[in-house]
Amino acid sequence: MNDIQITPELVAEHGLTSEEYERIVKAMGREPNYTELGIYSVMWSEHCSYKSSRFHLKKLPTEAPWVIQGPGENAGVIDIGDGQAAIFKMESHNHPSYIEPYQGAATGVGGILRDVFTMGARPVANMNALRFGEPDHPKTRHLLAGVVEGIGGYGNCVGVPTVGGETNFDPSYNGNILVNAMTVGLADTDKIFYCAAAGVGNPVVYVGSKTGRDGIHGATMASAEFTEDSEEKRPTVQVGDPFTEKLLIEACLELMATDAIIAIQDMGAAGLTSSSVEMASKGGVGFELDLDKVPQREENMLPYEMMLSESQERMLMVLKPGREEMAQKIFEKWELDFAVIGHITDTGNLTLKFGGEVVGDMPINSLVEDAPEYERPYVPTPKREAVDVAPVNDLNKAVLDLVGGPNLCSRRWIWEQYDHMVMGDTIQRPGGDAAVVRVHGTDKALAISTDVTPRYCYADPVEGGRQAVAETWRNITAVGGTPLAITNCLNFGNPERKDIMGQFVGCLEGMGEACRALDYPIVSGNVSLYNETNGSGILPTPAIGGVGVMKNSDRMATIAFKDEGEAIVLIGETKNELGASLYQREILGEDAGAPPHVDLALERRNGDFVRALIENGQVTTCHDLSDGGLIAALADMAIAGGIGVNVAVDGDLPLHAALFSETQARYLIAADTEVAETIRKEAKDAGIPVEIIGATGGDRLRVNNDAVDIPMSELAKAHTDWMPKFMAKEILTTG
Amino acid sequence: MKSAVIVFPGSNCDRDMAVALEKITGTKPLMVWHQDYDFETVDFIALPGGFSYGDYLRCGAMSARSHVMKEVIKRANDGVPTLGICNGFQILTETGLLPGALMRNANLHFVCKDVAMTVENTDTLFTKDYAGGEEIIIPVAHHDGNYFADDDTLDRLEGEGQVAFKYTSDINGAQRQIAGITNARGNILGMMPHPERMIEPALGGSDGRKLFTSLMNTLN
Amino acid sequence: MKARIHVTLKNGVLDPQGKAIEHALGNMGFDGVNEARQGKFIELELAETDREKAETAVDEMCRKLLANTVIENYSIELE
Amino acid sequence: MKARIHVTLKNGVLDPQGKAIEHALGNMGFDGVNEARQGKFIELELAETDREKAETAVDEMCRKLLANTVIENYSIELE
Ligand SMILES: Nc1ncnc2c1ncn2[C@@H]1O[C@H](COP(=O)(O)OP(=O)(O)O)[C@@H](O)[C@H]1O
Ligand SMILES: [Mg+2]
Repeated sequence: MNDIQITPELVAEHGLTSEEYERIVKAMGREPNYTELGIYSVMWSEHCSYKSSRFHLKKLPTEAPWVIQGPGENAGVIDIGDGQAAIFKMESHNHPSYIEPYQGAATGVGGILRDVFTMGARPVANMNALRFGEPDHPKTRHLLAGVVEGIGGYGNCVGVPTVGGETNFDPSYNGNILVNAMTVGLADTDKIFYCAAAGVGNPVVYVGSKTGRDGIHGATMASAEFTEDSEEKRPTVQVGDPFTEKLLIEACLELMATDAIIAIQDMGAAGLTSSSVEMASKGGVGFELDLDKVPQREENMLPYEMMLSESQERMLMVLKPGREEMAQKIFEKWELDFAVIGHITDTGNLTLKFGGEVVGDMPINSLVEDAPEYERPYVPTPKREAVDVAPVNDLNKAVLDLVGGPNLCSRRWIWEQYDHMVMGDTIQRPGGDAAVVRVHGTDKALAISTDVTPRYCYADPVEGGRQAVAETWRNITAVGGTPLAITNCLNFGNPERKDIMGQFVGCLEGMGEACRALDYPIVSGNVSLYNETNGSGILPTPAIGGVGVMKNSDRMATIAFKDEGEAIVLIGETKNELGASLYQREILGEDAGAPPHVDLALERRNGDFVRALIENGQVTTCHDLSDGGLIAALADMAIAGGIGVNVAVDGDLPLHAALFSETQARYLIAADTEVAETIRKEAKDAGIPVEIIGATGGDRLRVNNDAVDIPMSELAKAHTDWMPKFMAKEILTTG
Repeated sequence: MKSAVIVFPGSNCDRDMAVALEKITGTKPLMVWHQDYDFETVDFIALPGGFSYGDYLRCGAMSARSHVMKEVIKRANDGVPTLGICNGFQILTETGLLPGALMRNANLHFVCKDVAMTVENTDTLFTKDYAGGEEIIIPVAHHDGNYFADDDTLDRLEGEGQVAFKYTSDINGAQRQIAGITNARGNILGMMPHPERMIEPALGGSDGRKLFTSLMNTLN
Repeated sequence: MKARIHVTLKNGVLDPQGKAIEHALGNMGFDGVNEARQGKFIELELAETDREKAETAVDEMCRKLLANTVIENYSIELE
Repeated sequence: MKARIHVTLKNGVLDPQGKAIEHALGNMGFDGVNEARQGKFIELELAETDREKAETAVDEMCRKLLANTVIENYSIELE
């Protein structure tokens, strides 16, 4: 196979430009052979090299006293006190999920779990941020059903609770759905594992599943010599095996409790190639691999195939010499493959042997550091002016349409298919502002939320970037958590288009500002570009996953009204900010004007105030305001508690603005009337806008007498029914 | 009360079960790996939930044929109280210790939520502390909880008081809304809902506790 | 030798997957599907070369593992 | 008319179920099972009496619903 002639066509099929190919020849000092070309092509792909995004990612804030490991490892690590660390990351599996929703989403979950337990953490929570095309699009139901089933199929089986996420619909995702999965794990701060290999001569060990021809680089499919049974194109879709993943988690954690491991890395995208190159590169060493030793699922596998296979549920480790046998016993106990496939060298090269011959020999440095980096040209997104957004006659209908529509309706249909309670520490289940998961055996808990509002990012990338970060911060705050750090998954269209690149740069600028202002650094992340079909890209979607900690998990707030006759307190000032709002889009069918402005200082001041109220036990009912504004938040709280509410809003704003404006940095609190009065005074003293707007009770949602007046039963029904009704028309397959 | 929790490859509620047993009985259970089949004498055996062997082929099929189950079957037949939750229930039916089978949920979806069920028989060592007909809330989390047995078997189960719990509404298509059954002797209980997930207010309620206290009060 | 095994639900056992297929086909506009049943199809690659011995062994595998005879029937073909 | 449909994983696609069956049979002491693959077996009871029309219809059902052609093959027999 290595005698295949490298032609310009073959280079192009590997997704490399001719300039990039010249770069390879220069770095190697010769022409690469076929295997080497394959390896360069995946290492220099957008996915592995971040060639379009690296330059801008460098500008993001990644440090804080509690950050143990920022971007650059498999996942970010933060200190949560008492010698414990939270380890987390978010990743996309967009394209595979569009091709094959069940397996695409399932393997996405598998991949992100591995990123986290590779570092020594036991995964304790999964999240999923999903975007689908418009509900009416013929593929939407099928994709949604498959993705949800796949996420559940994998996460439920490995026994990690899926505790939250977000789900949006927008036509821009018709041909490019987004499936972003996040995992959070826990480890001891002195038991964290990294990927830097060390120690010339030390064994390189392969564990997990066998290698097959799964998911080998789409480009290579075109090469006719490639498959023996050429009647059938090899599927590029990988099938996940969550049972093996569960065994792999347990086996790795068992081995990690010993001192045998020097370095460990999961085999993710570009499998054996990227894992070995990254380990060697971080450690400044060379690797020699004997490919005959790689456990293989299929016959006659070639070096090219083994190096590029994306078979799932595999890991690579460097062990201390002499520990192989002990490690092998552990993996045998868990009925997993274990093979010493090579050793560390001092050559600085990745050397591949097969059938006794050297079939590849590449300088590790050139694979990583010589990878191209592009400062792609961009044009900033033009600023939008503020616009007047019209009122509607029938407010009741507008409220019902929003709360009972695709974007605000209950996601119960989704999260009831996820085991969100396994592990026995989920103390705030899906449906609230943030999921809360206890740190096992302690009083502490982690609060987790994923958010982004792509509408805003499209209207104004900088504001949208700020807002995405701020919303996770606010959601964590609203349950009583102290936000500590974020991960992200940056989903955009084609970076070679200047306007798309402008969105990317703008969003990152806003994100960076928000992280700095909120002391809320980025510790890990993932970039997914080229989410585009026939020249039309997705809305810019920088999904943010935030993690916070709660010292005392007994002091936690939820959104549900707890009692009749409680006062409702609105924290934060409401402005006329209906541009790019959900109201504007869903009710008026328009998208215009500037999105709400994010004032980060206000955000912080209001949030810190609210969190203190929860931490000191004054408040157990709280909800932040976001999509749909005040009225949507009130509806959520009333529905969750099964208690009606009656409020009065006055002031200078037109009523529709007061109800639907999406002004940021606002919260609703319900509390006993005396407590509410105290809170009002405290807020006033602190200079925080505050207003007692009404009280809980009754069985209707009412505003200003009967300006809005909807029976709770009708509201709850609209909210609950939309998704099951919508999905009932899905043609269920057979599982 | 000395308990054993059997751990199969792919079990994932083993820790939850151990935590519940320790919290309620005060004694840490023995965790028995499926290959350690000559484990010490215990008063009680729990088969936890999860996806043993990935639920591949049929849920519980492979675990039911494992070495450790030969020992469990022997002890259960000797009268040792044995509880199978969710995947544990599936394993018990696959071994034949309990009649019937658990099929794919009627709507084909995995379901994880709190469900209401009634305690049908309080005259078992697992249910003594509940009141007759008591309605309790316990979560389910399963893909294959659709209990099936032929009509004769169902009549017999109902007639002999072997139905321990019934859902108050249709959750998964189970015949006669059966959520849990015992063997004729009454020392083996299999149920789909997870009482170990409902043992403290922070988790959403405590209705699962009485199952464990019933056992403990009987055994001590 | 190759063994092809069909595992099907017994008559009278409700088949949720089969029902779902029936339903889905109806919704998709395929009329005239009176009934659908879903079973399993298992292929084994056996080292055994003696037909009779293979048959006995596979039958035992079916009884002991591959089929749940409370609800399922099985049939074996050898090739 | 009856249609018997076999849905099997394409060559090279990982078959976790098959792998687990192989493993379990080994553990139970059944030696000499070199490989196990698991697929689906679907039986349809059709109102159609014309063979050709039935064949066309079932083929469409397979492509559109019964098989996931990204990872699965199917074959149809009519009786
Ligand atoms: N795909 C999903 N998986 C699990 N939970 C989800 C998913 N989508 C939404 N949710 C849950 O539904 C609730 C509402 O989501 P969302 O409207 O995004 O909340 P917020 O506006 O507070 O960020 C949250 O608790 C969220 O975790
Ligand atoms: Mg919120």
